[in-house]
Parts: sequence; structure tokens; C-alpha cells
Amino acid sequence: MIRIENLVKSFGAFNAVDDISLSVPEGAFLVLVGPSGCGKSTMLRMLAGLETPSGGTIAFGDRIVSDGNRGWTIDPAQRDTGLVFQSYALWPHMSVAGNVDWPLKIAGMARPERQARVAEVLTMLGIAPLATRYPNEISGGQQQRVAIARMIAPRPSILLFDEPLSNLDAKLRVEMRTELLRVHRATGATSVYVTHDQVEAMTMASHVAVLNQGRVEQFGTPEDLVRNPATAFVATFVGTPPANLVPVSVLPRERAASLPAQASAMYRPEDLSVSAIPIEGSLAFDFAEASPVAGRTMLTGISDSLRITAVVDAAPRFAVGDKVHFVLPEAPAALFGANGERLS
Amino acid sequence: MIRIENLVKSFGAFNAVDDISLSVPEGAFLVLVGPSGCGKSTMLRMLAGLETPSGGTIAFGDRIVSDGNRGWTIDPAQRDTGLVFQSYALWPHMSVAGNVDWPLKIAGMARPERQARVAEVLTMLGIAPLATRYPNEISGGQQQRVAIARMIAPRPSILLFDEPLSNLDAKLRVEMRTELLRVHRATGATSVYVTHDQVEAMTMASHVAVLNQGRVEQFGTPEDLVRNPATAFVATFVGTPPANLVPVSVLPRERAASLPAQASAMYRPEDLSVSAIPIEGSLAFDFAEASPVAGRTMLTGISDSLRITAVVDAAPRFAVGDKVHFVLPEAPAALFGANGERLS
Amino acid sequence: QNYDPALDAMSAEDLLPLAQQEGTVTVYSFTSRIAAVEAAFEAAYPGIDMISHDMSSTEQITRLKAEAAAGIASADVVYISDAPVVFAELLGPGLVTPYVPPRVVPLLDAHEREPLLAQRLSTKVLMYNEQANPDGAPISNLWELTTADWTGRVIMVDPLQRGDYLDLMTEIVLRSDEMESAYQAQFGTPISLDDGVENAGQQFIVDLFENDLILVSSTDDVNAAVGTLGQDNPPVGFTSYSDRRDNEDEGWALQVANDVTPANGIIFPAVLAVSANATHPAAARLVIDFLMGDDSETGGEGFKPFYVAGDYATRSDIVSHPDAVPLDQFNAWSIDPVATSNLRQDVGDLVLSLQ
Amino acid sequence: MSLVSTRGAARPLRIDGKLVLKLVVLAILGVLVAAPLLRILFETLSPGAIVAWSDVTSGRLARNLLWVPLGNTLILGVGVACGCVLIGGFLAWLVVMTDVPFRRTIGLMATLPFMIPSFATALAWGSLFRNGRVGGQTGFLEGLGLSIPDWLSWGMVPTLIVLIAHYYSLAFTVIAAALATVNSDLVEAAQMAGARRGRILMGIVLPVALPAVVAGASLTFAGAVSNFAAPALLGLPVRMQTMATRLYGLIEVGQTARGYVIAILLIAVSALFLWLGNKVISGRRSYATITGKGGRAKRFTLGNARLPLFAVAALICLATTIVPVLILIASSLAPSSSALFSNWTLHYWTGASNPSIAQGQAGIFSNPFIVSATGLTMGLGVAVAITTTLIGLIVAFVLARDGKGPLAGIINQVSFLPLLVPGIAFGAAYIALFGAPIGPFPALYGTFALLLIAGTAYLLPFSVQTGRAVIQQVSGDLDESARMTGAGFLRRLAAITVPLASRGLAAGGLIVFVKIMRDLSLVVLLFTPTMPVLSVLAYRYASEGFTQFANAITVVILVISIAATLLANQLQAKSQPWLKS
Ligand SMILES: Nc1ncnc2c1ncn2[C@@H]1O[C@H](COP(=O)(O)OP(=O)(O)OP(=O)(O)O)[C@@H](O)[C@H]1O
Ligand SMILES: Nc1ncnc2c1ncn2[C@@H]1O[C@H](COP(=O)(O)OP(=O)(O)OP(=O)(O)O)[C@@H](O)[C@H]1O
Ligand SMILES: [Mg+2]
Ligand SMILES: [Mg+2]
Repeated sequence: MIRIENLVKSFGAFNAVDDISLSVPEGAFLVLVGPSGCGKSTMLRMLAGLETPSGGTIAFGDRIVSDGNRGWTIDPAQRDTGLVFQSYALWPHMSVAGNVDWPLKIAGMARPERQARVAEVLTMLGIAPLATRYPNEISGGQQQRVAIARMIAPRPSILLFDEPLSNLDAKLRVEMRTELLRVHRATGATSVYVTHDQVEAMTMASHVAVLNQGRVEQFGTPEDLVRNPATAFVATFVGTPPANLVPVSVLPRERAASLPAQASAMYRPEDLSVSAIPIEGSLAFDFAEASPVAGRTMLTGISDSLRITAVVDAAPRFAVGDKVHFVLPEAPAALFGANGERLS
Repeated sequence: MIRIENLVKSFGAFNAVDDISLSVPEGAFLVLVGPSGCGKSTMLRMLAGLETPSGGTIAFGDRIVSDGNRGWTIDPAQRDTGLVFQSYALWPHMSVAGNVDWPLKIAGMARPERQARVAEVLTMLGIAPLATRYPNEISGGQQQRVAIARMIAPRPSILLFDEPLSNLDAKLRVEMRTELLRVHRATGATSVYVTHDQVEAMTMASHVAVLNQGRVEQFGTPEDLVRNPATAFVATFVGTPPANLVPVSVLPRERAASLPAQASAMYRPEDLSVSAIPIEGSLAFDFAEASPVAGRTMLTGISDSLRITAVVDAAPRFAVGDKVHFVLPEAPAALFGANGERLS
Repeated sequence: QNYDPALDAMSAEDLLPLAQQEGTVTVYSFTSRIAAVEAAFEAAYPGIDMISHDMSSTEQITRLKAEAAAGIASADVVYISDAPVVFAELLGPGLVTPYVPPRVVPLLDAHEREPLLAQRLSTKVLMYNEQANPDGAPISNLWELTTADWTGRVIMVDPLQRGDYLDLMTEIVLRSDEMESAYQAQFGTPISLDDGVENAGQQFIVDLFENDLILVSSTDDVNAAVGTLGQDNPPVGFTSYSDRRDNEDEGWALQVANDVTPANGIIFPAVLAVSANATHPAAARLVIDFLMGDDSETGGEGFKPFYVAGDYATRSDIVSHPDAVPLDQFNAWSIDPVATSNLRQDVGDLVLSLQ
Repeated sequence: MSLVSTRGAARPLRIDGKLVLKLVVLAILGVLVAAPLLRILFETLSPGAIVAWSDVTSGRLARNLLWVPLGNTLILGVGVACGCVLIGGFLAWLVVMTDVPFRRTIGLMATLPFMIPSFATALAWGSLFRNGRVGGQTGFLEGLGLSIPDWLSWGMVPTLIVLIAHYYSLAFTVIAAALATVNSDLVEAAQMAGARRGRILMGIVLPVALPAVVAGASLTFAGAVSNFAAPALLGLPVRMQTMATRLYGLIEVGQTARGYVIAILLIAVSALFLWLGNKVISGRRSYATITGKGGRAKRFTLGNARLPLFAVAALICLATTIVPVLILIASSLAPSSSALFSNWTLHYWTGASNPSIAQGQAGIFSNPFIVSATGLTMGLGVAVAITTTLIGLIVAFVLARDGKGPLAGIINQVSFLPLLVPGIAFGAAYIALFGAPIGPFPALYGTFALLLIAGTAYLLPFSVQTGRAVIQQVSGDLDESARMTGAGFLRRLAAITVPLASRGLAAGGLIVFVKIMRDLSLVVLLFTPTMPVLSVLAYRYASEGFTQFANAITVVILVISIAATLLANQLQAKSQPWLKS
């Protein structure tokens, strides 16, 4: 179990992590998502014991491992955690196999056992043929897999992943997430996983925390977040593609009628349709891009700073700059107040 | 215009790039996709002039800039290209603004103009508030944006991007790709862009090259690739989600009947449906994961090494390990031979 | 005193058994010639291991002081130059004690026995290039060095880099009376002193420096500048008379200017003393006795390494080296270490103010 | 970070591991460095000596005692530091990062000048540029009929040039070690920006190796301000005094207190410079060039500039190594120091005793001492190099990883001071402090151990500075990822930091080795007579005027140093397969 209470980390006057509290049971798979710079890596580094919190506590099970209020933290060496660094942090002077082997050596594992373990994880990550190369002799995605292999080989009881699959191709990423989940389940470890990939978040997580500017915007199961976003931020952040948020003030009059003027209305992309001419309930946007997704087409339009996405079964061909009329459903899926709070 | 002919790059006995020929017109937006380690970064580095080809030539317009057969290459400084490095390669001793400013200084731009340009690109990439920080004081995604800012600020006429958005969140990524396209169009530059994000590839590219093991598997427009994959590899690599490839030998008898035994049949995920019980044309898999995509649900099943994905409107809830029966349509969307070549 | 005063009165024969009992003896020496002495000593007195340690006078003084501070008695015999400093820094605080072998007492002048035993004399005197001056020394009066003829053509080691040159300057001040009459002899007028200059010696130093005296960092530089063969207009300089012995090897034509009024430089002692905390007091005395040479004309084995032209034994019964001006005709001032050590810093300050 | 990996229950009152490490380092430095220095300070404060302070700083003599020499010294220090960094940095870049021909040879040659005693370099200068001011033999150029002005023969200009020629190899060694680890993508990014070679060197390569540049500047600054031989040989004839010549002279003529005051003031002034340098590199900037993304080391093609740049490098090496080495060798073969290239004889090397030459001294290889002394000297060199490197590593690690705050500032300063203390004062302080038994520790007087400890303390600045410069280039997350595995401090140091910083550490060790082989002032005070070392033997010969023998020994030392360098290079190449390109 991981329990985080009122965790704060400041760099000078800036709070990278700002009063976060959450807890997950043992064996949970917690995914952290949030915009760039919101404090995800900082969270992981504090969980790993590499950073002492500026305030608040972290407990693994019953044992407090970091106490920011008293300014101490238990050494990473004594936490039995593993971390895949966002920057990989491979040891450039060790070969691929050497990188994976060294932590096992530190753990005091016998040589034959180590060799077997190294071969096993390298094979699992599809990099066994690269075993004797040095990190500067392999590609970025291969390096990233070495970083994963190195972390999981000693089977730590808490697994921390910082965007571990970001440099892999889609196909490999799908395979790798299955493998990682298998490791997670097989060892009964608790995992904390940072990702920007929505599908990863949705398929892997038992719990998701959406962070924004160092705070938790919403914490819950993946379904929860998509179905019931608690804030406007979550609504526009989660989902493939995420929901659209349109200020009531720009809505077509017939749709805005019954809604509070200061609020914003949320529409799911799949609830929109498009039309080449203005019709009832439609809003005009400049065509931005179209892409096939899951057998449908995802269309995006832009108007000033507003961006809207619709997923439609069949779409006419548009060129950049064409006007596209996005037809809104009668009622929004949700309503959010001026400060992003959910109204209905 | 970029014309690449019979390009080869070997590291010792290993051919990272293996006889690639392709050409794109000026102003094109060429996207390179391919599995990890297939030679994408190596291609970009050769285009940038950082690596001398082991064979073949690269020409920009009428001018040959690299000639591997004669072992020479024009200095990167004289190519007017910019590269976003996969590893960012930020200068650690310069602040964010300093990193962006230095190339402008080199280009001999006057101070006030430089300041304006730096402010402009930093704002465009949403990192203006970080201008005085050093690279080790910002997050991974912020570093990546600095790398992009540094590259585009001098407006080179050939833009090379190596997975430039891989560490950004989905929302930012969507915005950034619009910005990058705007830069691309505004400067009339030719771009070569490496990405693992299918949506990025589909929405940004004028041309896509799918690489595999140092070779081009298919070169064409994005639509082409999705509609008419030339090889089994492309079929299973491109698309969100990519198509399923099932060996005829494991197909249910009623579906295999009219197909050649050695071939593999391609089915698009959206053409499949699922059933909780075996029915006609169904194949049993172990449930692996489910995730909501574009208002539908993407279901994945695994059976031995075979993985199958279906996109369905509504799916029953499955738990890991449940048997799921994927129902195949009457006829496959395409057929591929034993070596991956397209049969029909 | 931690040794038996009776030792001081013993002869070498009496000391020998005691020394052999002590077994070893350590000598700090400012000259590497001690290695030859060591071999001779061990041959002469088997059973006593002599350990010689070669270091400069400055290092000896520093080391002896540091050792004393730590309560260590490492040296037994101190063989050292720089007598003025030694008197002030070692003898004064009682780090070394005097010892004169009884047998040589009658052979030495009083100032060669006290306050410390002088074993031999070295020189810093005016030398010239005899190839360029076949008719003899170009200088007959020190004051000539301050004239326009010799501007930029007098060379010596910076007196603030080497103690013996500072001693030379000090001696010139101490001999102000002689310098004053030499001035009269040279220029025919009585000397008039500059403001702030107290005597003729100081005036000489001031004038010498103002006449573009050239300073270098080592005696060998002086020798090479003065002595090198084939020069049209070589400088003159103060250096060691004994360096003339290298003329042939080095291609020099060094010769001493002996007939110089009032003197051509200084002659000063190398002294021997027993370390105050010597752990081998008998052997220490035996070594000093040995170093003073035997009764032969050249001093025998113990003195052999020092029997060279330009170095002079203090013992009156050892004759000067045949290649050198005999000591009694040598026209250098014999320094008074005690007086020198009193005045040295003042003269040093004067030199300092001239640079 | 904890020194000992004590697994067990959480102890809420754990003290901060970093602090503990700093305190340990400070304690080591306190014993090794601060105590002897304080002793020297107290010596100047004794009632009889305290007047020296006012004499030196404010009396009527202060101008010539302190201010003028101080001015000269600072000009020398700053000038030499700048010159050395530029030349050393340029050569390091050429050797490490480009495809210049014969780079191994250039690399080896560029490390040599420091191994050649500076007097040989000064003599080399004289043999070319000496004019008739002093008399004796004039230089080659005057021999050709040219008239060389005094300013080119004597004083500041030649001293500056000679010192740069002597010390640039220190800067080269440190900067080369740092550049070897610069990820080539940083340079590639600069190339992509369209920058030319010179711009890349000055704008990216040197700044990104700034810790090494500062280390090189600090070491060469300290070297220049404390060098005695060059200013004495070239400056004295025009009465140019530096703090070093003053200091040496004052101790030599028995005015020790004044000398120590000068030394302390020199230390204070240098500390200011060091503080400034430290401020430059301990800001928020990072110099991490070895990152966890497996950077490539790639050589850059020079194209057309290849031969011209090679010519420049070859000229520098020729002038600063070949010429002095030739002079040195010639002066060990020529009977007369005024005709170095005639009548050569091997007598001084191998001859048997011949009463007509040098008072019957046999050649050095016929001297029974020389073999034992060589062994002993090398033993001492290796031992001191090892201990200094080990202690320097830990100090450097603390400074590089956690270089902020007053404690780190003190550590940095204290670990640099020995460079500026006169060896004789340092040696004396060591005898006085550690000569007698302290509590349970036996007296170390006259033991190898004392020499080892003193040598270690004395040369610590070299290993700290070089070590720090390279460790700062290792990205912190490499150590962090090792912490995650549970490895303890020493284990991580040995397995991660040391291999990555090995080139710099080896360079530091090599400098220490060379330095202790040649050092006299410290050794002569601490060593016991029965154990001659080469420098003492050379001194013996020189003090009797047998310079040929002394120079022959210097050549022996030089050969040993070169051999050590070659060996180190060899090991280096073998031990860093990931750097091959
Ligand atoms: N120095 C080298 N020696 C040997 N093989 C190398 C070297 N550098 C790269 N390779 C190999 O070349 C291949 C292509 O590398 P490249 O970096 O171009 O891949 P990539 O397509 O960019 O992959 P990724 O998506 O993982 O970044 C990889 O398989 C890599 O292992
Ligand atoms: N040393 C530092 N000084 C000041 N601010 C810092 C420092 N280190 C990190 N930050 C800031 O803290 C915030 C959180 O950083 P963190 O690395 O945790 O972000 P992140 O959520 O991991 O982002 P990304 O997805 O881009 O990796 C960022 O805004 C970053 O700029
Ligand atoms: Mg991060
Ligand atoms: Mg790549």
C-alpha cells in the first residue's frame, strides 16, 4: 500500500508538487497523467526516495518512508523500489547486459541465476540480440527498453515507471504493456506509472490520478474519469479523443438557451456530427485535420483559440481552411462552471 | 526537394539503413514510421549531414549533399537544415532562452530581432515562463519543447524532427502538431518527421515511408497505407488500431475454405465483432484488455502469440483471462503471402 | 645538558669505543661531498655507521627547528654554512652546542673556535674574465664598480635570494671606514652621503644598485656571465673563488681580482656543531674530529674532499691548495658572523628598498 | 546518501547522509591540510614574528616586499591561466574531438611540458632569445646578428611565455579528460545551428567543459604564481620580483616570518580567485555531458583545415617539448653548459670514475644509488598517486555532487591551499605536527608513512580539481539509478562514477605522480638520509655544480613520467570500450 499525505515539493518559490494526498492498496496499478510539467516525475522521484519532500509524508504499508515536515527520507537503497527514469539513466560504460546485470549483482544474486534472469528480461523486451552492445550503439527505443529491463530484473516490490514506452512504436507499445502488466501481476508489486498515452492509462490502470500544476484534479478508476470528469480540466484531458468544452457564450443561440451564461458545455466527440453547410445547432470552425481512428474519422476544427473534435462515421473530404460546421447535440454531456467545477 | 538514392549506412557488419531510395518534392511533409531500431534516426542524421552514408546519395534540389559511394558529405553547417534530436541534445550550460538564442547568434541576427524571435518561439511552445531556467531545472516534456524551439527559431529550409512530441501529453501534442504544421507551411520548408504516433503520421504527412529493418516497406500517402497496405508488415503496423493478421491455418474452417493455406488473412478491427459464446466464424481468444476509443470500445484478445483487436460499439465487461470469441467477417480485407507480399 | 661534559675533553682514541658502542651517527651536511667523507670515516672507524643527509643550510635550519618543536633528535652532527643565521637561529636557542676537538684548539684562531667550530673557509669575491683581460684584473678599487664604465656590467646573485651574498653586503657596511678611505683613494674627494644613507658602506650598495647592477639567481649564472670564453666585453661579478676549478670543464676564464681596495669580497666559515639532543654524542664528536683532518699537510682522508683550490682550511697547519692564492695573501674580508647576524636584516632591508 | 548501507527499520532521527559525508571530508582535510597551515599561520603570530605582518603590508618596505611582487605575480597568474586554457583547450579539442592526424602523438607531447622542469624551458628560451645584457653566451638569434630587445630577453614577457609553455599541459590534461566525455550530440546540435569550428569550440565545447576549464585555470594560476625557476632565471636580471622569488629569498636569507606572511597573503589572494572560479561553476548551470541516453563519442572532420591545424599543433608541441627536451638531454651530455651541442660524452650517464672529470664522479648509471633510488622514487610516486587519487576522488565527488553552501566552499578552498604553500614550510609543519607521537598514534618521523601522508596532502589539489571537473560532467541520474539498486556509496563510486570519470582521475593521478617524482622541498625535509630519492640525488649533484649529472637524472625522471603516461593511456583505451568511435 502506498499512502501519500499532503505531499509538497518546492523548488525555490515554485511548488512542483502542491499538497497531494492519495492512497492505493497493495497490488494497485496507479497511473499518473497530466500535462507536461505538472509534477509527475517529481512525484515518482519522491516515491523512489531520490528527492526529500518539502512537506507531507509518504508511507509504504505502515512504514513512513519520507517525511517532508521533518525533512528526512529513507534511502532509496532501503525501499525496494525500482524506477524507470524518464531520461533512461543507463550506465554508458556498461553493455546492455551489464546494465541489467549490475543491480542483480548488487542484490547479491548468484552468477548463473543472474545470467538466466538477464536473458529472460532481455528476451521479454525483445532486445536479447543487443546484449553485448553499449547504450550508445543502440536506438532510442532500444535504450528505453534496456531501462525497463534493468528496473524489472531484480523484481522490486514497488515499480515506478516514468513514461516507459514513450519512444516505442505503437505495435511494440501494445505488446510491452501486456508484458509489464504480466510482471506487475506476477510479482504482486504495486506500480506507479506515468504516461501520456490515454490508451495505456485506460487499459493498465486500476487507479488514475489526473494531476495539474502539482495538484490532483481527480482520482478514481479509468472509467470514472471518462464517464464522470470532475472538472473541466479532466474532461478536456482524458479520453481518446478527449471531450470538447465550449463556452456557453459561443454556443449557437438555440443550444445556449437553457444554460447558465458563465458556464462551459461539454460535448463528447462521438456525439457531434459535421455538415458542410450551417444547420440548426451547428457551429462553424476552420478545418484543421482529419484522421482515421477505429474505422471512423476524427475531424478537428479550430476557431480562434477554440478547438473542437468530432468522430464521425463518414466524412466528406475537407482541405485546410475550409469551413466545417460541427453540429452539437441538443444537450451537453456535462456543464462546468467558470472555475472548471462541475455543475451538472 | 529531397532525393535519396540507394542510401546505405552500416555499423560494422550491421546495415542500419539498407538501400533506401525515395524522393519528395519541396514543401513536402515526409513522415517516417517504423519499429524501434529500424533506422529512422540514422536516416535523419544522414539527412542532417551528421553521418556520412556508407553508400548511396542524398540530394537537396539539384545539389548532391552526401555521397556515400565517394565517402563525402557536405558539412551540416552548410545545409540549412535543422534537427530536433531524439535525445534533445540541449546545451546544459545555457538557459532555455540561451539555447534558443545561440543558433540565432550564429546566424548573425541582430540582438533585438533575436530577442523577439526567441520570445516568439518560446511563447508558441508554451515555455516562455521557463526562459531563464537551465535544462536540468525543467521537466522532460519542457526540455523536448526547448529542443523544438531551438530548431525552428532560425527557420531552416529543411526541418528534421526525431520523435519531437513523444514526451508531451496528448492535448499538448495535438496543439503542437498544429503549430509545427503552421511553421512548416509558413516557411515553405520541407520536413522529415519521425513519429510513433499514428494520428500524428496520418494528420501531418503528405508522404509516409514505412521503414522496417533499414528498408522501405511502403512509400505513399497516408490514406494509401491504411487502405492498401502493400505488405503484411504495413498492414499490422499502420492504423489506429492496426489491422489484424490471422494465418489461414488458424482460421475457423468455414472462413479458411476458399483461401490459400500458406497465406494470412487481414481483418480490420472495426469489421470484427465479439461474442461471449462461440458462434459461426468466431475464434476464441483470452481477453487481454479493453479501452474506450472514439466512443467505441477497443477489445484485445491473445491466444499464444496471436493478438487480435476488435473495435465494437458496445462490449460486455470481461475480466482478464475470460474467453472472448472474435467474430470474423465473411471475407478478409486483404490476403498476404507467406513472405508478407500482398496476394489480394 | 644530556651528555657527559667529559666527552668534550676526550681524544679520538677515547671517543672511539664509546662511539662504537653507539653504533651509528647522523650528519646533516650542506654539501654533498659528505658522501666521500662518509666512506672515508667508515673505513677509518669500522663498526660505526655514518648516515649523512645532504640538504641546504636553510633546509637544515628549518628541519632542526621543526624537529626540536616535535621533540625529535634526529641529527647528531650539523655541518652547515650560513653562519650568521646559524648563530641566531640554532646556537642562540640552544638547538646546537659547540664542540672543538682538543687536538685542533691550538691550530685555530679564536674566532674560528667560537662561537662554533669553523672547519673551512669559502669565498664570495670579485672575479673577472682573464681571457678578455690578459693584463690582469680590470678593477683595483671596489668603487670603480659604481662608475659609468661598469654600468650594467657588474653581476651578482640577488642578496635577497642567497644568504652569503647578503653577508657580503653586510660586510661592506660593517667595513664602512675602509670603504670611506677607498672612496677617497678612488675619486680623490671625501665621500658625501645621500639623504638617509648612514655610512660609506651603505652608500656603496646604493650606488652599485643604481649603476644597473645585474642580479641573477645562482652562482653558476654569475660564473657563466663573467667567465664564458670569447666575450668582447665581459662583466665582472662576485662569486666563489673555488668555482675557478670548473674553468676547463665549462669553458670559462674565471680569475679572482685579488688586488682590490679595500677588499675583493668576503671569506666565511663552514661550521660544525653537535646537535643539542644528539643521541650519539661520542660518535658525533668523533665525526667532527675526523672532519677536521689529520696532521698531514693536506689534512688527510677526512679533509680530502675539501682540499680544493679556492677553499681554505681553518687549520693553520694545512697549507693552501697550490693552484690558489695562498690564504695569507688573499685580500678578502673575513666575516664576523656575530656582528653580521646583528646587522644583516637592516642591510637586507636596504637592498630591498633598492629593488 | 549513506556511507554504510544499514538495512533495517526506519530511524526517524537519521542524520543527513550528505552532511555526514561532508563532515568526514572536512575532518580529513582538517588533519591533512588545515592543521599544518594553521601552524604556519601561528608561526607568524608569535611575539617575535608578528612584526613581519606590518613590515610586509604597511612598512616603508611594503612596496618592494609585497605590492610590486604581488602585482607581477597577479599579471603572471592571470596571463598564464588564460594562455594555458586557450592553448591547452585548443589542443585538447584537436586531440579528443577531431580527426587531426597524429593525434595520439600530439596528445602525448602535449602532456610532456609539465614533466619537463620549468628551468629547462626557461633555458630553452634563453638559448634562443638571450641577449647580451647579462653577459656570457648569447642566444641563437643574437648569434644570427639580430638584436633582441631586453623586454624579449628578460622580464615579464619571456616569463609569461615560458610559464605558459610549461603549464599549458596541465590545462590540456584536465580539459582533454573532460572533453573525452562530451556527448557528441551537443556538438552536433551546434553544427546544425550552422556554427563554424571556432564558434563551436568557444561557444559550446569549452563552456560545456567549464568545470575543467576552471580547474585548468586554477591549477595553472597556482602553478604560475608559485613557480620560482622561470621568474628567477628570466626576471631577476631586470629586477622583476614575484611573490615566489620573494618568498624563496626571504626563507633563504633567514627572514622566515616575513616569508610565511608573504605565503599567507599569496594564499589569500589566490583563494579569492579560486572563490570566483568556484562561483562560476557552482551556479544553477549543469555541465552534465555524460547522460543516461548513451551519448556517442564521435570525431569531427576538419576537412581543409586538417593540415593547417595540425601544423599549428605540431609547432606548439615542437617548441614546448622537443626544444626543452633536447636542451635537457644535451645538457646531460655536454661537458660545458655554454656549448651544449659540442663535445658530447656519455660520461655523465655511464662513465666510470675518472679523476679528471667532475672530481671523479662516476656516471649516474654507475652510481649504486641510482637504481635503488629509482625504485624507491617510483614506489613513492605510485603510493602517493594512489592515496591522493582516492582521497581526491571522495573530496571531488562531494564538491561535484553537492557543491553549494558554506561547508562545500570551505572544503573546496582548503583542498586547494597546499598548491600555494612553499614545500619547505609544509614539510616543516608536518614534522612539527606529526613527528611526535599523538595519543595512540606512533611518531611518524622519518617513516615512509609521513612522506606518504604529507605528499598526499601536498598534492591533493591536483586530484581534487581534475576529479571534480570530470565528475561534474557525469549526469546525476546515473548515480541515482545506481542508488535505486540499493548499492552503497563506495560501491557506486567504484562502479559508476570512477569508470565514467576515469580519464580525469587518471590524469590527476599522473600529474601527482610526476609532481612527487620531481619534488624536492617536501621530500628533503621529510625523508631520512638512508633512502635517497631521485630528486634528492639530482639536488646533490646540482649543489656541487655537477649539472650534467643532475640533468641526466632529470631525464631519467622524464622518461619514467613518459612511460607512466603511455601506460595510463594504454589502460585508458582498454578500460573504456564504450568511448571507441
Ligand atoms: N554504433 C552502432 N553500432 C551498431 N549498431 C548501431 C549503432 N548505432 C545504431 N545502431 C543500430 O542501428 C539501428 C538503427 O538505429 P536508429 O537509431 O536509426 O533506430 P530508430 O529507427 O531511430 O529507432 P528508435 O525508434 O528506437 O529510435 C538500430 O538497430 C541500432 O541498434
Ligand atoms: N530544479 C528545478 N528548479 C525549478 N523548477 C523545477 C526544477 N525541477 C523541476 N522543476 C519544475 O517542476 C515542475 C514539475 O516537473 P516534473 O519533472 O515533475 O514534470 P512532469 O510532470 O514529469 O513533466 P513531463 O511530463 O514534461 O515530464 C516543472 O514545471 C518543472 O519546470
Ligand atoms: Mg517527467
Ligand atoms: Mg531513433
